[in-house]
Amino acid sequence: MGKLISSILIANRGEIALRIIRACKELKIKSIALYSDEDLRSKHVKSADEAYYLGPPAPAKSYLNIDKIIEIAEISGAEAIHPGYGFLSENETFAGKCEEKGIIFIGPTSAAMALTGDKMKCKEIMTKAGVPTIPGSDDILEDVDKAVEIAEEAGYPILLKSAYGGGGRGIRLADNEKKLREEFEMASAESRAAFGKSGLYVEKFLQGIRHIEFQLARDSSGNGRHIFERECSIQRRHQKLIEFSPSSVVDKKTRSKIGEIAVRAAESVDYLNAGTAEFLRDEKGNFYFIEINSRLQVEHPVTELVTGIDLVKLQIRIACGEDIPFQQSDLNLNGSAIECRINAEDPFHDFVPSVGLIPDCNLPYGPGVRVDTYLYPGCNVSGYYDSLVAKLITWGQDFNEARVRMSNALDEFIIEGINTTIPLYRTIMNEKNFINGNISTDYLEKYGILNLMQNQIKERTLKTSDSSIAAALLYSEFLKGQNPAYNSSKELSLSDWVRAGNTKNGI
Amino acid sequence: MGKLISSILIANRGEIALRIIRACKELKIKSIALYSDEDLRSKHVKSADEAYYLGPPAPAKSYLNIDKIIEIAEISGAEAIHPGYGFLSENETFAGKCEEKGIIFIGPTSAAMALTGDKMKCKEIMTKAGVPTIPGSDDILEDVDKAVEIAEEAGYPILLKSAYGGGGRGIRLADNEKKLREEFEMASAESRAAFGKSGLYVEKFLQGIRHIEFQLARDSSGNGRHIFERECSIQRRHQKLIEFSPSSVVDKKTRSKIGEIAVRAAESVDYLNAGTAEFLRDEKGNFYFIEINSRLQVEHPVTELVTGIDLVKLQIRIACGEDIPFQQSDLNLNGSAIECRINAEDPFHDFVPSVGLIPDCNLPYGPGVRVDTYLYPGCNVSGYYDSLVAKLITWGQDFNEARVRMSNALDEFIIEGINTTIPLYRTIMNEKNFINGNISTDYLEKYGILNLMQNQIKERTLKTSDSSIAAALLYSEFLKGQNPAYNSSKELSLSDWVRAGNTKNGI
Amino acid sequence: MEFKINNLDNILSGSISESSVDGKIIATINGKEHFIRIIGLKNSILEFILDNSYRTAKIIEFGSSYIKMIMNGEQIVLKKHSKLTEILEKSLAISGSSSGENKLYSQIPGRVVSIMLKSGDQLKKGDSVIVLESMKMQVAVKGHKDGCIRDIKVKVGDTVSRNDVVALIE
Amino acid sequence: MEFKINNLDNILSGSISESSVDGKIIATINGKEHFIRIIGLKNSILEFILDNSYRTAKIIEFGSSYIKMIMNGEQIVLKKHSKLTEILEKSLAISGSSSGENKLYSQIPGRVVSIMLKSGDQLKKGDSVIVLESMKMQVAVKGHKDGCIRDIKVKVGDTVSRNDVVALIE
Repeated sequence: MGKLISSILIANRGEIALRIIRACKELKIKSIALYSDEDLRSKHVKSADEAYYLGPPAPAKSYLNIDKIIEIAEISGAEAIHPGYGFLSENETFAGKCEEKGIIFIGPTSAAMALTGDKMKCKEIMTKAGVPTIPGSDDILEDVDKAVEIAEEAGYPILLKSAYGGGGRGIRLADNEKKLREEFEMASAESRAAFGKSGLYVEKFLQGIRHIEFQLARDSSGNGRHIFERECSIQRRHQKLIEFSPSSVVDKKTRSKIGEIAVRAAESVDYLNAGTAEFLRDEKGNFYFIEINSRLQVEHPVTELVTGIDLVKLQIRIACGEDIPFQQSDLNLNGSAIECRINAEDPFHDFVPSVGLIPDCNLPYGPGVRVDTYLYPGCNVSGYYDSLVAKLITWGQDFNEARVRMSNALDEFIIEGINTTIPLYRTIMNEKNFINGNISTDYLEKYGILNLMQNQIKERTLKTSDSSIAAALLYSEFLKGQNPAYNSSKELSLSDWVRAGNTKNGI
Repeated sequence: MGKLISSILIANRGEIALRIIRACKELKIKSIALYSDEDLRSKHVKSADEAYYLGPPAPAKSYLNIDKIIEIAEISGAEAIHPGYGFLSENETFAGKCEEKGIIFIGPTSAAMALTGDKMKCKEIMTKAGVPTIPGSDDILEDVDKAVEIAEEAGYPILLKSAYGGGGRGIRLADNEKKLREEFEMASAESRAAFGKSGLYVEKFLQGIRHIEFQLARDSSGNGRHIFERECSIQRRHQKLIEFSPSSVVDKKTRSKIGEIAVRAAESVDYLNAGTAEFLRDEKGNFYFIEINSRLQVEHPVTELVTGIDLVKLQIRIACGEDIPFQQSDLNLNGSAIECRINAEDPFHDFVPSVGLIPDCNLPYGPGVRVDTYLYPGCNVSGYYDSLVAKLITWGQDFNEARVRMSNALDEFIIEGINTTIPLYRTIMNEKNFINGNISTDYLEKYGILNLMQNQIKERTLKTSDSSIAAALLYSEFLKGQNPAYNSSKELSLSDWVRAGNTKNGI
Repeated sequence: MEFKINNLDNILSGSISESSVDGKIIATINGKEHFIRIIGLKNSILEFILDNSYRTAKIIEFGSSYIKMIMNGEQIVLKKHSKLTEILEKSLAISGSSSGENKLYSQIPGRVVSIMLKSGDQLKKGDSVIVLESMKMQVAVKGHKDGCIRDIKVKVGDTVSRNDVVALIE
Repeated sequence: MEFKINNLDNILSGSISESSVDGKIIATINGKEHFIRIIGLKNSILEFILDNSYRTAKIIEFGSSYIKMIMNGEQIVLKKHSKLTEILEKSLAISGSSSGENKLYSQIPGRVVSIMLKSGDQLKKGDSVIVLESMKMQVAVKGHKDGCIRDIKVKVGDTVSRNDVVALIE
């Protein structure tokens, strides 16, 4: 291994900034953090070797402020920039600016990023490279006959989508030609009225979809590796909640086959560094490429735990021009790992964001437990940034051991002051369809998981009612003792024992 | 796998009680804890499903009180008892009492324990079973000629030891026959004067010794496995401080060979459950069996991290009559793991114990880091029990990655209120002989590690002197602002900004 | 004494039946005797052993007829129960839903990204009035009752805190 | 101002040279200018950024001429330095070692397991006077000066706390 660089500026915040700082410490590279006004007291500022002030809280004025970040990189003498995920991580202008200034961007080249960022172009390249994509039109359709032709080829039912919609708006399902023609006319008219143009395209409708992705790495010598899959089907409104590896529906043969396709996809855009090829898998077991995420993924720890590879250190080494230090055949899938994304959202109230001071928190630990988080007692969860406050990751010899450890670690994880998605995950970890691997991207709705969670909380409250009544009795007795009005009463007051207990225990 | 038991009483305290509680939770077995008056607020009481009061703080009246523990086991309906390490874990009377009462003892049978506990008898059995032991006399020597004869066979230099000595007292080294005869006469006379009998024996003197042990497991069907070695040579006065696996001097062939010897040793005493075969290794690479520790070892997490096996769950399964679920050939050594025993002792003052309230503590975490501990902010470290307050264990793809992670985790580990051995380990993790594997049981003295630690602290203090002076300046300015006498002064007081900063940050 | 817990239907009961000076207490809860040993009370955290099991409760708030605590990570509100309070609560609930509060509060802090209704518009309970952005998510503040918008108190780009009044509905 | 830190030989210096109302300070430490931004002070924990690096110090004790803090897990004692204090300290050190304190304190809490000397015995500095057991280890309390035992204040089986007087030495 050659000489590495001596300093990295981390253009991010929160748990991922801390994750990158840890990698820097292990490689004896100086870590340089950035902070907005909102983040002066954040943990990444405390952990980094250096920290520079960036600007006001709003992302546009701080963590998305390309000019300011480049300026700090030059002032601080940073040799490289790690963008983390989110913010500028997939911004080709930023990557390009780094290239221009001679600062190493720890990620793909701006050219590769431009290709992976343009979904239509990327799909075209993949099709040429023999990577399977979701059957459908390659471009916008002006003609209903063309739509019918494609539908015949891909098979019904088929999805009719508007290029100007988004987030599910304007998606229509047609299960035969007659229906498709009707819907096309309606949708076309609607679209013309709203946007002045039709802009429709069709795509095969996939049932019982699983979202499965492959971790990739490719170095500057052109060596490409896939580092196995992650199962990411537990989602809410297309946001991943839980990820694990290996997937129960990916056997050794499929892993090699789809993994090789993923590597081919990376090659076809001359990809550099770590990335992720995302696929959808239908009920029949067909895999369809959807896109390459050209950055370190939130869920990368799952892969780290089953392979032993430190992906952030690997990213840094590749960015410094080193070759990937392993062959595809060197990799072993060791055990099973699960990640839960702990979000500051209230699962009992439609997942509204929950922000504010964390008076206290208790991080779980023990065999097979890893936490990546920026939380500490007294810290602040800001409404300006992402709701992810912690990632809890567990490892086990098999899925079941990892799952039980996750369930126990969730019980141990206490975050005071805000609502989080922990109760939801406590329910899922013990839900029979999850246990048996009966999952798909509509898992939450299909099995009424939110209702199940509500009912379980009620049951738990009832089960602990003896304890809560006891606490109430003890505390009100204590208050009586504090209140002089009660002191004259002949009733024995508990406060004396509470106090006695405190004295004994050195409080 | 068959049906397991429904409850386990844990006849221990501290981190090992917590470790066993975790295993119980994973297996959905009710955990029953015990506590002395000193431990009412201890974490194992808080974490267990049930907790029973045992007695006054002194071990003899609490955690060593066999009758009381058996009584609680019967009252609570415990189906099994896990003794942890220390206390009653190697007490054959206790194991026997459990057998008598029909309570499953999670450990070897009392019969096997009696054999492993008697070192002379055990050595005899091992010699018969073809297990190499340290060459020397099998019994006490009355005759100097016999001593000379054995010395000729074992080779000089040879150690002359008194059976009535102990802890290094009365050990003499002889490097030729003449010296041996002289020393024998002197030692014999001395011993006769002090104890009324001679009681001398000889043993081969081993140079540059390493202490290497093999983890064992054996089930009730007689299946025996070794679960690789642990290198335990970093010691202070025969107390292990740091353990790791694999050992840099054990190659694959040696691992199989000595591992098989360890299994043979276990078979020769009809050993049951998890145990450890301890060996000494001399500079020439010879291994000599010393003893079997018939319990779960403090350093078992090292083995757990390189094999993925949960040894406590394995213990419980074996005790319930299950067979070991893996063949010897199924085991893979995955990466490298190191453990540091964090003791409440002051390494700057001859390791005197340090006890009391822990106002605050910060446990390290992150990729590859595991902590087994009973510490929490506000807990108490008692002088009544063992000084081990935490075990810090790190994993890496190789020794170096594990070592660097350990070094960083030690930097992160803050324990307020007491002195600990953390500064010593920070020095060792970056000391070149340790890095290069030049270690032996006299490592601390041989390389002047304590002096090195003292010097490094001085250097660090000097290096951070800018920061400490800055802190002093800021704090004294703050005090000035607090004192009305200074308020009239024209000097600007920093306290205003401190307060301004606090307000901004919502304090 | 009788209690109601959170939204559970059951009416539960508890009282202290015996107590000795060394911190050991016998309580009768839902008709069963329980043995309690107090460990301590510090920073509103009450610790005790109930029938050989450790329990802890963090007391958040208390009043003459209720106590709010966190137990096992869940919030528990315990109300003293009596026929009278039940009747009172019911009548309050009825009056609350009919006339109710005019002020519409934001349930979260965030930045106003769009305003859906203007002064004078009619709305039904549940209709979106304004949309806030917090943590990269868009969250609607919805009408808490049927009525007519009298005033919108915020404009696009404003930052609001939790429980700020964003509109008046008549 | 001049400082001495722990047992370092160097004499160090520091003073605040500039300060503005928004919490930014310039200090001159050992001849170099440093830029400081205060983050906060809470529960005796002082947090600040020194030349773009985060620093924290927990203040343990302070007096008119010294300050004791924990920084990076290590205890730092900073003394204001002047020629006068140096002379005073030296003379104190001399008188301290010659006449000194009569009381022998236990440096740790523990149980007395044996008493090595009795009233009237002569001892040299460093001789073991009693042996305590703590955490399964035996630790000797050793004479802090040459002299003669006037009184042993403990008996075998006693429990002593840290800094308890265990003997008087004259």
